[in-house]
Amino acid sequence: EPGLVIDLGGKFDKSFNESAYTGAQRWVEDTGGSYKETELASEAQREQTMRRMAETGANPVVVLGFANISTLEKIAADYPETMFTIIDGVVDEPNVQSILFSEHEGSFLVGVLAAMASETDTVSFVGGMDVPLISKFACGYAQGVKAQAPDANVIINMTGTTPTAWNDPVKGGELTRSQISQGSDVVYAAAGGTGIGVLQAAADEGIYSIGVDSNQNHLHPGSVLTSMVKRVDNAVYEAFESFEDGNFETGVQVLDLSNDGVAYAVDENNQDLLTEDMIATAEDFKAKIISGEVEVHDYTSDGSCPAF
Amino acid sequence: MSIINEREERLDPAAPAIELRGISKAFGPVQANSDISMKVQRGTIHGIIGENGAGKSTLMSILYGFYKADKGEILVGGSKTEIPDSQAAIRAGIGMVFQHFKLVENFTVLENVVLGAEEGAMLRPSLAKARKLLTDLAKEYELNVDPEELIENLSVGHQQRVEILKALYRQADILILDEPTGVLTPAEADHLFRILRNLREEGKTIVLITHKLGEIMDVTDTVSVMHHGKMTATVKTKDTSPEELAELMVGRKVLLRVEKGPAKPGKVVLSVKNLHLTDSQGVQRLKGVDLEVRAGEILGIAGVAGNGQSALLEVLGGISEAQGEVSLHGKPLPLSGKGADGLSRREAGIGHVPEDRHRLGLILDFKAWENIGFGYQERSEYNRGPLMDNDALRKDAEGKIERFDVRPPNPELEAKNFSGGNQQKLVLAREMERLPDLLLVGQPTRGVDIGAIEFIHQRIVELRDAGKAILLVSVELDEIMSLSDRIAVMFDGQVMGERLPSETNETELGMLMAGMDGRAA
Amino acid sequence: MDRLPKWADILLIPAINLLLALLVSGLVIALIGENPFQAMRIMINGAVGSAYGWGYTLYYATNFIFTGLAVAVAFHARLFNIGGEGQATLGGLGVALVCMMLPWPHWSLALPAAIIGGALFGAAWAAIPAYLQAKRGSHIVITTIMFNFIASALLVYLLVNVLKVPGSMAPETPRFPEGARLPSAFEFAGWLGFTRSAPLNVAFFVAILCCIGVYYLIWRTRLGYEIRAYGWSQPAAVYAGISPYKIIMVSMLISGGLAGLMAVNAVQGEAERLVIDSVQGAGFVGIAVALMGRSHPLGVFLAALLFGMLYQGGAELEFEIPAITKEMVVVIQSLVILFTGALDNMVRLPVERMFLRIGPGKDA
Amino acid sequence: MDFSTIILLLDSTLRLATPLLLACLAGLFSERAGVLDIGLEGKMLAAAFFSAACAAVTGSVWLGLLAGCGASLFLSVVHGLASITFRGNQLISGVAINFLAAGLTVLIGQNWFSLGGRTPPLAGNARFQSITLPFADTLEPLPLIGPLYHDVLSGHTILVYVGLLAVPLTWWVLFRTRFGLRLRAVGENPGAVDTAGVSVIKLRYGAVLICGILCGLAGAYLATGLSAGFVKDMSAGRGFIALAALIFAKWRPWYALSACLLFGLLDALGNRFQNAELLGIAIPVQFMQALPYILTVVILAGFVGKATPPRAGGAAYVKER
Ligand SMILES: Nc1ncnc2c1ncn2[C@@H]1O[C@H](COP(=O)(O)OP(=O)(O)OP(=O)(O)O)[C@@H](O)[C@H]1O
Ligand SMILES: Nc1ncnc2c1ncn2[C@@H]1O[C@H](COP(=O)(O)OP(=O)(O)OP(=O)(O)O)[C@@H](O)[C@H]1O
Ligand SMILES: [Mg+2]
Ligand SMILES: [Mg+2]
Repeated sequence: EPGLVIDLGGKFDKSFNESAYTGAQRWVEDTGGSYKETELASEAQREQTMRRMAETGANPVVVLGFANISTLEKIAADYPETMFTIIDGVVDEPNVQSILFSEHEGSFLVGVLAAMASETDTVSFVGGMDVPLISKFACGYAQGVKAQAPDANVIINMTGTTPTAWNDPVKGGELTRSQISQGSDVVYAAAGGTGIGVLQAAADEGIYSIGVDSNQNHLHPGSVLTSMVKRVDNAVYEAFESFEDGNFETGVQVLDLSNDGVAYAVDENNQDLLTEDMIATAEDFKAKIISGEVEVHDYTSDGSCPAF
Repeated sequence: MSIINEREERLDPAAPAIELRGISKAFGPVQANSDISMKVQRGTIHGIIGENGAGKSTLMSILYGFYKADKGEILVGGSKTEIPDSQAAIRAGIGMVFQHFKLVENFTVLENVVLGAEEGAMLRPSLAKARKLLTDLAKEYELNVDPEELIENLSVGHQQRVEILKALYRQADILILDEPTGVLTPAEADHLFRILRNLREEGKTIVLITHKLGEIMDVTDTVSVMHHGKMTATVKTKDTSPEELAELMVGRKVLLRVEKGPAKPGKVVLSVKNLHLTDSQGVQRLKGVDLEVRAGEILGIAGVAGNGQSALLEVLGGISEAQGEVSLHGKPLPLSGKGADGLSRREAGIGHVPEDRHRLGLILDFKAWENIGFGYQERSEYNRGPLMDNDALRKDAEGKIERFDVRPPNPELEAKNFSGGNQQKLVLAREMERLPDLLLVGQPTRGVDIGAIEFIHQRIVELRDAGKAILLVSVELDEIMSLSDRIAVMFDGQVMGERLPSETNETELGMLMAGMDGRAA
Repeated sequence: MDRLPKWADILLIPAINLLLALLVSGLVIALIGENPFQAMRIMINGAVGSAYGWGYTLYYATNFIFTGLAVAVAFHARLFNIGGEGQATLGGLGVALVCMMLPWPHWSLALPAAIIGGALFGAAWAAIPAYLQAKRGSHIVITTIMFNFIASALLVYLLVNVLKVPGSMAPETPRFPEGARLPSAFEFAGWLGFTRSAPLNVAFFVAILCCIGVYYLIWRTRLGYEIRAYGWSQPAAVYAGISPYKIIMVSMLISGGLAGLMAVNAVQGEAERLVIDSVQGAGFVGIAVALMGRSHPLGVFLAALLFGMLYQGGAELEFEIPAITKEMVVVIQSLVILFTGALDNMVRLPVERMFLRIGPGKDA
Repeated sequence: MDFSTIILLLDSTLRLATPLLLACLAGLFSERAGVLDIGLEGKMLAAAFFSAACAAVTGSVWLGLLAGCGASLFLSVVHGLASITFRGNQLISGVAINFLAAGLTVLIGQNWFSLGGRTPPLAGNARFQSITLPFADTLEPLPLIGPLYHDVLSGHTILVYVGLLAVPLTWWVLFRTRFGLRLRAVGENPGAVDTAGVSVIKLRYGAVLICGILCGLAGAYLATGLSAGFVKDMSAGRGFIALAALIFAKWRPWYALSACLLFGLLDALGNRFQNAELLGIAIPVQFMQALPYILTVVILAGFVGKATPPRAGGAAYVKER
């Protein structure tokens, strides 16, 4: 029976965790199987929760988020029989599968779309907690904007530096309004629960927003330009399924544009917002990135960004 | 006045203003009042005396609806009246002036007077109306106070007038005063009694609680004596004497005068020159005090509370910092910074019985034995390395408790469980038994009943006779006159003059205390 | 207070309070649609039903002993230290620096050094509010709350910009070197059935030593005498020559130091690295622990054990019953604080009356 | 900084100051009556949750407001029981209430909506809509006044104006009515009030209940005005900042307005100039985030000496003669 440890923020964060949860649910629907699920109570209870999951005999155990790296490094060896999957991080143990996403590439594409949708040539970004991963989103986004509109202005704000920054929609809304006052007319939120405030403010003020992780297009149809979806659901589904099939592979796997691990979402809620021209341009860039013709810089590789 | 008319109709003019029947009240195991009956006739001043804890305040608080009696009934003007709360007492025409005034310090006189007796939901009309009434009352009873002044700027005497005005504004016919003269100057006390007599002329009824037999003899028409929660006697004042009252109160003969031989002053122990103190609010509390105390004498400092005596004791006791020169046995004492604290003063040989035993002298939640080391906690006899030697403290406490007749003689009891007089004895034992070269004593008998007063006075005189210097601060002129070998009078942060007890009288001291040169008058 | 026998004051009343708190908690669980009795069974079983449970229960209890003692010491001086959270956070920084600074050959050397580091940093964080209270009269409740916020911002800054492993995403330090890691219960008491996973470690014994130390400090030393005197009456303390400045500073420094020591358990003992929010509310739990324990070390120990059980049991509960989230523990905790701390008289007065009726005039 | 930036900053200031202001006035009533309340935070949070939850279910923001005030009032009554009736420690009661609200809101939220403690997002009538003040458009072209009126003052939700009006109202109640006189007296010397024949208990409960209503408004504004729904811990320390503002304001209504505007401005500045530089050195974001807290400490250290709190604050009233 596989196990899923939902990270801080909860499984209904409309974002990262929810996506993982959806993947697990889809697996249940498709296979009729069942899985164990638990939610992390606090930062410091990671280890306890993870061990608890391993000790119930769940296999494989999927943990979500980079914050679990060091804990998993510590405990993986204690449960050699248990397979672990970590998303958004690399743990170099024989029984761990590490899954990375190329968020910078996906962000690049929504950046291109943002630049095309913007009439003021000013777009913005609201991040959650100020960590390198979020800078990776911001950096890819900024590169995409600049690639399409080299003179465009990209305003980048982080909500905060503590985990509460994932959960402060009021602040997110204020940051958005502040960005709007500086001319922004497209805002990209990579901020967990805070993003809800960002999208709300964008909808209230009549500008475009871009969602993240899950497809958030439905939250404010007509205002959410698109969402940079990160197929965590696929990763979870894949981990569960491959283990049942005996195909579980440890080691690092990267989910990127080429395998649809990241993408911009198009659905009935936003198809009127994205023009054919926009989609064509985005698809063009996507092909170039996959082929290597356009290289998107990864902020986390060296801690800097050419587009900032 | 509608309330008045309504009240008049109910009243039987011949009936006593107040009649209590079989009032009992217990606080847990303490029977504060048991089966008390009492009558107070209309238009009289009725005194109540009794030892500390006899139950006087409790009885009056029941009358004012502050406490609810366990048993018994109250008749006001001949008709039975339920008094569940103060509002009811006020409606029944009863007003009360508490020992600790119930005034809002940062409100004006006017606001304090109308508080709780406003005319309507808006403030302005009430205040306007009260202002007018206040002027009338002031004229009628010599109760002059500026209605717009803040309470905190008023002297105690004036604050007391505000309390009386409050009661009158509420149309009280019966006025209860609990130990009203404790903090007044003789002049203020005289004024108060004049007011009380005026009120009596107007047909008002007054109940007066006091420990001072002189006042009883002076103003009351009848007097009741309480003992251990019971009413033991009620007599006409003109038919009794202070001695008889004292005996009724305590249950034995009491010396009302201090027995002491002449002083044999020795070398100067304490010398104070040009002492200045400005407190944290920027008020100058001492403005150049000079005085000397010699070995084997008691220097009494008279003065109205708040004229710098407390500040003087606090500076000498190391509680407040000041400027000037103070020396003990010729050696200068630091007045600020290092060495200007209570511990160093005790090291230097100064004992200090503070004015306010509750606030300063004791930790009420410490046991008696812990309090015995209080202020001496660094003495080697109480210490073993970094640890306190609790056994030594206990042993010391037992001895002191026995010699000072602290009751109950139980060192394990927390200080708050001793009565006021016994708490005072604990402090005195601690500060006096070390035979300090200089003893600072503030208000040694405030609120203490006459039995304990006698004991405390004897001890102070004994210490003097052992050749120690004693600086006594008291607002009781009687006490100053009878204990001191020399008297200094303080007014407005300065020493107004020094007198020998044999060569002065209360009138002269009273003038000095009011800032006037007694001799000129 | 004198109307009650001591055992009633120390045991009976807290027990009734606790019962009321649990009763209301049970009500909340029932309202959520779960079975409170089953929940209670899971909690108790999870907390003390196995060596695994004990390993966590005692680990949490160790945290709470430190923070509880911290609140208790300050409380004897009538200082309400709500800053345990921030002080423990900084203590974590101190412990982490000590552990990473030197190549420790053996834990027995690293432990004393970490104790000093944690205590010093915790004390330093308490020093500023203490100073402001002593010299400027700034309300220590507010300043310590503010310092909790500031501490977390400071720690995040350091973790993100200074202490983080380069290239790593998570704002946390690298794991401490082998020589700085403390023996866990598995190592020193494996024969009791503790497994490798038990976070309980030798810091537990440090906590017990601290209990004894605080007892001596408060009731046996001169400093403790002075702290208590100051706590009961500040003017009287001045009269006795006790410097308020000294007492405020010293008691807050000790308090902060004790809070900082929590990091020895949580950071050095358990996580073996410094993460964001290593304190996870233990600073606040300390308030409840000190209140329930009547600021007495033995009481603090027992209350900490209780809260340790609550935490561990709560974690199990959350695991077993998905509908119950981690916030349930917060609710129970708040109810315990409410009933033992604020609504104490609701139970005390009737109990006092009852005792008066059975044995009148016992202590009077 | 150009004019339009300033206008936008002020606009943001007003929005961010409103919850602080309402909470601060709430604290003012309570503390003026002698009941300390560090549970403002928890009451706001509870009100935020219940207003959002009720608005989400009924679709009416007004019912939501009612529910929010109800929740806040409930906690006020708990605080009143603890600190007035049972004479418990007021600080401890406040701490407990903060925890209780933090836990219960998420627990109940999860139970009702299964959204991880969040409420569903609010839209349409389930949120407070912004109001355009009369003549806003007419006056807009005027220099200075126009933008100030049109962009700063106009265009907020009703609760912002309620907050602003609450300031003079509070002043009037406190200093011009019988109730205010008694309320201030009970915070200074409850003994005086009691002996004057007025019930201390009732007065204090009255103050605590008013505090509850105002906290309810503050919380409802957070969830249904400033944002569109509840998320856990959304009060984010505002209750504590409001307390600091109260001390800064020396317990006076008009000063409270200025103090809250100041804190609101700080917050707005922090949002607007997140990556600030001073003398060429980049100021860490963390510093900007912590600035309100640091400033609170500085203000407390610098000013509280001059501010005397109500004298009977923090102590339960026990009759003594
Ligand atoms: N609130 C109370 N709780 C418990 N006991 C009380 C309370 N008030 C008074 N007592 C006790 O009741 C008894 C009578 O007290 P009361 O104050 O009436 O005496 P008193 O005659 O006014 O004394 P004093 O002359 O010192 O003012 C005392 O033993 C006192 O300790
Ligand atoms: N709150 C109380 N609870 C229980 N017993 C009390 C209480 N207050 C006083 N007592 C008891 O009542 C007795 C008398 O105390 P009381 O307060 O009347 O002293 P007092 O002489 O009036 O003090 P003071 O001189 O300071 O006014 C003491 O023996 C004390 O143990
Ligand atoms: Mg009395
Ligand atoms: Mg008395």
